[in-house]
Amino acid sequence: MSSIITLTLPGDPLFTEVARQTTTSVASLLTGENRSASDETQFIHDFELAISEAFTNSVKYAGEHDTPPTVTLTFEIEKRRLTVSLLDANSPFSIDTPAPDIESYPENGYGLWIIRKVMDCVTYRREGNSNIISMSKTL
Amino acid sequence: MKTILALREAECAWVRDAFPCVHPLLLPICNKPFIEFLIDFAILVGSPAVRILGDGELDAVERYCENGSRWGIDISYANMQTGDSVETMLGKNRRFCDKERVMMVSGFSFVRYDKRRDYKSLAGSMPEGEWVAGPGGSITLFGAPEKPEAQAADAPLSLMALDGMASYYRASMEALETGADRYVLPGYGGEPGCAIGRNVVMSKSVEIRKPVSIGNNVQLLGDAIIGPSAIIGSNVIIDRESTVESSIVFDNTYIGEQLEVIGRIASGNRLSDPVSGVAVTMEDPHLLSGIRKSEALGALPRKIVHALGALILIVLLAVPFLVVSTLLRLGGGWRSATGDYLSGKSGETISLGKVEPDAANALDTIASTLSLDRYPWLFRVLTAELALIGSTPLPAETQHPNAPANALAYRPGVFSYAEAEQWPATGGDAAIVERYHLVHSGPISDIGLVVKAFVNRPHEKTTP
Amino acid sequence: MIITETSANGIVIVALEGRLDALSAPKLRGSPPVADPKTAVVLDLEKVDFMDSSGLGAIVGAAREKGDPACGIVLSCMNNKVRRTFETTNAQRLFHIFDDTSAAVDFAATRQIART
Amino acid sequence: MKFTLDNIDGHLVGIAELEGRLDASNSKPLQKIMPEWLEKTPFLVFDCSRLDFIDSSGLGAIVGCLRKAIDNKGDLRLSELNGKVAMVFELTKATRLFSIFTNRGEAVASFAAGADPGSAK
Repeated sequence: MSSIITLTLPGDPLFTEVARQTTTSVASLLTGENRSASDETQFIHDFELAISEAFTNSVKYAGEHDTPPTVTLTFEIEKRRLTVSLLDANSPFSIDTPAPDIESYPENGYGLWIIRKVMDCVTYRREGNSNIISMSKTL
Repeated sequence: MKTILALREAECAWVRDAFPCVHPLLLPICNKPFIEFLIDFAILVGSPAVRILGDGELDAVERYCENGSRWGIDISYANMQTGDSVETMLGKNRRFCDKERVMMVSGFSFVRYDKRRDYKSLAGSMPEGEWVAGPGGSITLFGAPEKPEAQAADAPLSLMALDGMASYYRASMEALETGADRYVLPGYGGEPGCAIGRNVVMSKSVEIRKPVSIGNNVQLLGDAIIGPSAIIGSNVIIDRESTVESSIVFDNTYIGEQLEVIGRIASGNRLSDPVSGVAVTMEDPHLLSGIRKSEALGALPRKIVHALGALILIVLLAVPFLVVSTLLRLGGGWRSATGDYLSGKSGETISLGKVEPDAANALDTIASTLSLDRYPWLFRVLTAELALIGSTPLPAETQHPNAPANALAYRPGVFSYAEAEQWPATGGDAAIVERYHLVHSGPISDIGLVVKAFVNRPHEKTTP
Repeated sequence: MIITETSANGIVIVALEGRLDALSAPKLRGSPPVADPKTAVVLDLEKVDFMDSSGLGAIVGAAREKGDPACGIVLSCMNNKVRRTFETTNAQRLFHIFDDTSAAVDFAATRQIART
Repeated sequence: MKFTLDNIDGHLVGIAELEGRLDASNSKPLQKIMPEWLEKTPFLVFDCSRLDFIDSSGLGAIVGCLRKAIDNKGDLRLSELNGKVAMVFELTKATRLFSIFTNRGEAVASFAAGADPGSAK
C-alpha cells in the first residue's frame, strides 16, 4: 500500500524551506517496527538534509532558461520506505561525484556526496529534457 | 561521576585493515561489541552518563549505542583532534563534565574487571590521577574523591592493549574462558561455559565442547564439532562434518563442509591466523567449502531445469497475467520501475522492471498470490540472464551491505531462496541462506524451493 | 538566520540562530569578524537547528582564509543534527569542537597568546 | 612451470616449481602436463615457494596429481608452502594427504634410499 504526493515549487531558494518542511512532515508519517525514537529522528533528518541539498542544487543550476524554473517533488510513501524524486528542466549531470577532499577546505561540492551518504539508494535518470533524481531510504 | 571514553583512530587502525566491515569500537569480543564492555564498566563505576569521544567517524557507533537508554544511561558523542591534550579534551567537554568527578578511559584496551566487585566505592575513594595504566591506554580520574575516607575495597582492574590480531584473539579467548562470571556476556547459558543465542538450529549429531559462545540465527549441520573455545557470531552456517576449535567466526560467515578451522579467525570470506597475522581471502563461492568436483557437471542440468520450470510457469500464468495486468493497468494500479541490478557475471548489470501491485483490492490480491509481478522476469530465465530461483537481485548502483564479495556466490533469480525459506527478512540473514542454497541446492531441490517460494511469497508483505 | 556578535576574553563570539543553508550562508561569509583573516572567532552553533552543505561550505571556506584554520574558527555547542552533517563529510577533522562556549573562548584565547 | 629432474641414490625425482596463483582459471595446464612428467618419473616434488595463492580448484588439481602419482606407484611431496597456502591446506585437511617439507632439498632427499619412496607419511 503506498501513497503518492506531488508538489511543484518555484525554483527559487526561498522555497527550500517549504521543500524541507514538507519532507520532514511526510517522513514523520512512516513507522518502523522495532525502531527507536532516535532512529526515527535520524531518518527524518536524513531526508531533510538530502532534500535540502537536492533542491539547492536544482535552484543553483536553473538560471539557464528563460521560463521561470520549477522543481517538482514526488513523495512515494510506503509503510517503511520513503522515496522522494526531484524533477527539474536543467542540463544533465552526473551523481557519481567523488568524496570531497576535506583537507583542502573545499567550499562547495559536498551536496551529492551527502545525499548518497545519508540515503540507502540514489538513482538519476534523464527523461526528455528533465533530470529526475530519486532518493529512497527504509526506516 | 561521569565517564569519557576517548579513542583515537590510529590506535585501532589495524581493525580497519583486518575487519573492514566492523567499526573498531564495535569489534566483537566474545560476541559482544568492544564498546559495550566499556559501557558496562562505566555503569559498574556508577556513571549516569557516558561520552564517547573520537577523532574519526562515530556514525556506526552512534547507530548501535544510540542515546544509551538501552542500558539506562545517557550516551552522547563528541569529536576531538588527534593531537589534543587531556586538558583540551576535558575543555571540549566542559559542559558535559559539569564540575563533576570524571573518569576518562582512553586507548584501545580491553578492560579486565569483575562485575561482582564494588567498583563504585573504589572509584569514589580513589585519589585524583591515574587509576590504572597499560601500554595501550589508561583510566584516569579527575576531580576530588567523593568519599574522602579511603575504603579498603580492592577489586581487580587491569588493561590489555588491543594492538593487533594476536591480542584481540587473546582477549576474546580470555573473555570466553572467564565466561559470564566476570563480564556480562550475551546468549542463554543452560550450563556454564556454553552461551547460545536465539534461533540456533543444531543437528542431533553436532558435538559441542565447552567453552563456546554462539550468536543468533546460527545453523550447525550434521556431525559438526564446535569447540572447545569457539566463538561463533550471528548468521553463521557451519556445514557438515566441519570442526571449529579455538577460533572466532564473525557474523555472516559460511564455513563449508569437512573443514578444520583451528586457531583461526574467519570473517566473511577471509581466514586469518591470529598468531602470524597471515590472512587468506577465499575467492571460491563456497568459501571454505572444500573440494567440490561436481560444480561444472551440475551447472548444465540446473540451467535446463530452470528454463523448463520457467517455461511451465510462463504457459500456466499467461492467461491470468494478460487479464489481470491489463485490468490493473487500466486502473493505474500496475506501476513498474526499471532499475539496474547486478548480474551474475561480475561487473555486468541487467535491467529489470520491478512491479509493485498494491494489495488493496481483489485483482491485486490475485496478482500477488500468483506472483504475476514477477511474470516478465520469467522470460529472462530462458535467455539465461536470471535463474528461476537464486539470490534476490541487488540494485547495481548502491554499495549494498550484502553485496557478494565475488560473483560466484551470487546468482540473481526470479524467486529467491530467502523467499522460499521465509527466513527472517533482515539483510544479513537472507544473504547467508541464499549463499547456502546456491552451494547446496541441485536441480531437483530447486524445483521444490521454487514451489515453496511461490507459496510463501504472498504472505510476507513487510519486506522492503 | 540571526547573527549576533559579542566578545569575551578578547575573543569574538559569533552566535548563529536559525537555519544555515544556501539562503543564509552568504550572510555568515559576509560577517566582518568571520571574513577577517586575522580575527579568531568562536562560532556558537547552539541555536542552529538545521545546517546543510552550503552552511558547512561557508564555515569551511571561512576557516580556510584564516591564518591558522584550526584555531581561526572554533566551534561550540553544535546539536546532533549539525554534528551529523559535519561527520558525513569528515569536516569534524578540521575543527576544534567544544560543547561549551566559555571553554571554546578559553581555548581560543590561549592559542592566540601562544602565537603572539 | 619449471620442471627439472634430480637423481637421488638411483631414484629419479622430478621437481616442479609452481608459481603465482593456482585457481579455477589456471589449474588446467598443470593437469595437462602431469602425464608428461609421470612418463619421466612417478616420484615428484612440487616446490611451492613461489606459489602465492591457491583455492579449492587449485587444491583439487594438486590432489588429482597426487592420485596419479600414487596410481603410478610413486608419490607427490610438497615443499615450502607459504603461510596463505598452508592455511588452505590446513583448513581442508589436505595436509593429511601429503608429505610436506620445509624446503625443497629435504623433500627431494626424502625419496633417497633408506627412506622408502613408495610410502607417504
